[in-house]
Amino acid sequence: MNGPGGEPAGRQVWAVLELLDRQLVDRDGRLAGKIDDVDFVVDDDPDAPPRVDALLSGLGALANQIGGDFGRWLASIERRLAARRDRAPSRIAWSDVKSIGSSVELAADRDDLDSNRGERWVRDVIIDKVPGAGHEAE
Amino acid sequence: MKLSELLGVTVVTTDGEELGRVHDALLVQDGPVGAQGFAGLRLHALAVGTRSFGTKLGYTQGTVKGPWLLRAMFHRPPTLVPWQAIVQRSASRIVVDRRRMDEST
Amino acid sequence: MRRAVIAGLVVIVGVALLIGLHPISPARTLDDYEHKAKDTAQSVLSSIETARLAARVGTRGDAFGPYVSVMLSESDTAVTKAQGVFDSVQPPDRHADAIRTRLGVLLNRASDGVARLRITARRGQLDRLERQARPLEHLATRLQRFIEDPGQVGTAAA
Amino acid sequence: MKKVFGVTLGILTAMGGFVDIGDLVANSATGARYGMSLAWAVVLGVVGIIVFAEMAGRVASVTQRAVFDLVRERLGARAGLVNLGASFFITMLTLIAEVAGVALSFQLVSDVNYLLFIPLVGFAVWLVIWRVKFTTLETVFGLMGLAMIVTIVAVVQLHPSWSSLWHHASHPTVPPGEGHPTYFYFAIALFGAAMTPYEVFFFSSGAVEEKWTRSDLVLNKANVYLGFPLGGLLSLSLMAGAAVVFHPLGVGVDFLSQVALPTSLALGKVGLAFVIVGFVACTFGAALETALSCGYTMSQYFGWQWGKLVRPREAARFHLVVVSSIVVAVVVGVTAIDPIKVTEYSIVLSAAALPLTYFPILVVANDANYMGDDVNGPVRNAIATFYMVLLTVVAAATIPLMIATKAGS
Repeated sequence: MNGPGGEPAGRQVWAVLELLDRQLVDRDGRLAGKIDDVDFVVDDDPDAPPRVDALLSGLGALANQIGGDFGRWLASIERRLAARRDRAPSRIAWSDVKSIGSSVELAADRDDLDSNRGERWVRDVIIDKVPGAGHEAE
Repeated sequence: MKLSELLGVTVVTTDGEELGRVHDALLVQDGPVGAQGFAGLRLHALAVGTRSFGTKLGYTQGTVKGPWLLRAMFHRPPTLVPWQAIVQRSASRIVVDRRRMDEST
Repeated sequence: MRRAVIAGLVVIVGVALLIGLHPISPARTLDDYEHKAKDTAQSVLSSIETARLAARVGTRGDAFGPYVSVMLSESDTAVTKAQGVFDSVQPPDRHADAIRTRLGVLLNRASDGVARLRITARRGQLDRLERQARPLEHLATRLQRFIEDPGQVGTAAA
Repeated sequence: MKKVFGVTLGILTAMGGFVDIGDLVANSATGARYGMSLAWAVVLGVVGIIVFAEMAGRVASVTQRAVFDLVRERLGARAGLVNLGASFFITMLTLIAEVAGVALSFQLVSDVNYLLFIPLVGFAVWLVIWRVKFTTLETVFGLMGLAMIVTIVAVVQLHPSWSSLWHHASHPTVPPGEGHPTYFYFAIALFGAAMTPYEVFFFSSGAVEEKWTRSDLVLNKANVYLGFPLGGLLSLSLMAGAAVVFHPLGVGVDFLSQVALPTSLALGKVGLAFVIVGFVACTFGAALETALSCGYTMSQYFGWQWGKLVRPREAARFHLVVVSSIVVAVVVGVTAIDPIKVTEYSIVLSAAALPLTYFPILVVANDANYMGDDVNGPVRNAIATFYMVLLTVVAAATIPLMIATKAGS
């Protein structure tokens, strides 16, 4: 049971140390946010251990991590933004994960992730209007 | 269940002994292989202890060993509580059975 | 913890503003006044010596006109500012009045001398600067003497 | 080709980062006020920045993770955010000072009020970041900054009494009539000028931009061991020049123009031309670095795409942060706030904020899971721990000293 990267099965991963706050990288090598929380599925059978279902990324999950007044304020912004669309907070299904290392590599395209809406908005509304935005540097 | 819902929750035994708070979760990658050929992660145990700063840094888990001064300040070996040992779980409290803890470790 | 840090930053910014806005506070005693007089003399001496050096490199062809001109106008501004700040300090008694008169004469001369250099440099007459700066040497000596003993009376008469 | 010009990252970091408006002002001002008796603070700062930058560069080469990635990763979202706030504020303050520094340098050759140059400088900084390739930027400003070497020639040409300079430097004493708090306040300013955090943000992010890997660790060392000592040497020569020319006359350094005066006295117009080109290169290089660092720190905390490696539209939020920072710097700059004062505050606060970023880097440099065989060895760790303690002490002492000395006045 070896993964494509030669990962041995049964490898141990510390969730807080090795997953939380790590960098997400999309299939084209572009940076795609941080892991702000981890979602588990819990079976009905009380003895069956929970399994990682998805990685959560985005302002809402981050606000929850930060906590305090500032966290609540961030969360309220997130809620207001989220109210305009009916989508769940950005979930990255575990089946989309390719590897875990100093970053977590995904099989998904960054542009398909909900947590990158802000990036797309800034790109489309502001940066693309500036001449030279699509050029390589010289 | 989210990871953030586990972190910081107080852990007590059925005898009423307080073990500390949840600082980290040990996952084991032996689940079914997903679409990307990457195996799933199973929650194996919770790391429970009195101080949490060393957890984020990596001293608690033992992956960071130096420098001496920081290790001395932050290295607090956690109690590992296997998931199977949990008998009751709420948002603010996790109760574990001491006997089941010893069995599986 | 976050609140503590924010409070810390507010304190830092507050202190910075206070320090920035209030370089000199009112003098309560003669000692205090003497101290402020000395600091003023020191700062004006610094400006004069800078102006002399600027005049020297200007006349000897060791620097460009704009550079000399910038340095002289900065010195001029600094002298005027130091003079203004010192003038606004209330002298506590008659001894302080004497100090004020004595330093006032020196400050006026400094201000005149440096301003003249600035005007000459602006006109591009760099060759005249060194000669024009000559009186500042004597003034510098007198400021130095004042710094060493601001309370001394009598030599201030010109 | 890459290897030949590979050390330019170090030289740019050293020229635009080490020798920036903060060093120009701090070294000249202390040289004028204390002679060479605070030279030790520069040496302490140079060794410190070498230790810090070497670790950050090594971690970046091995893991592709720059400083603020690691800050977030090891301190978590909450403490990381506080850290981001402090670091961003100080980098912003430095950016204001550097933009004003470029403008002041132009004033020296034109006699046109520097305030008029500030918007132009801001636009130029943005344009270079928007359009020019990272390596080009590095090479041009790094090499142009080498003009500052003229300050070393100038010190030699001034024929100082070397033995007296050395005696002053090696037997530091607080001069009579000067208080201890002020002396140590200036020491902290020098230390902060040498170890400004953005230097390390920039250097480690630059290593990622240049796609350094484990095989480039030699390059990392070469950059660090060459660039920073060179920066330190230039700092000391600025200090020595001021010590020789200004200290005996009782002149205090309050303006950028005075910093060039020892060179002008010693080497005439040619020397002055070199030193002003050096000023422009160093301050402009530092303005680029600080503006980029504003973008780097925030993007790395939130995990946004950053860097000049990709087209601007691919790193939209990064470029938005950079351009906003430049706009803020220009707006604050044209309010005629005293740029030299801003500089002084920025370096002193830099010293106070250093442990925040140094600490996570030190931890990661010891993480065997991450670094493999390239973890810190025992000697490195001993030195690095010494600096950890020193930085903590400095950070704790800074604000009380700032208040007690009325910011060194």
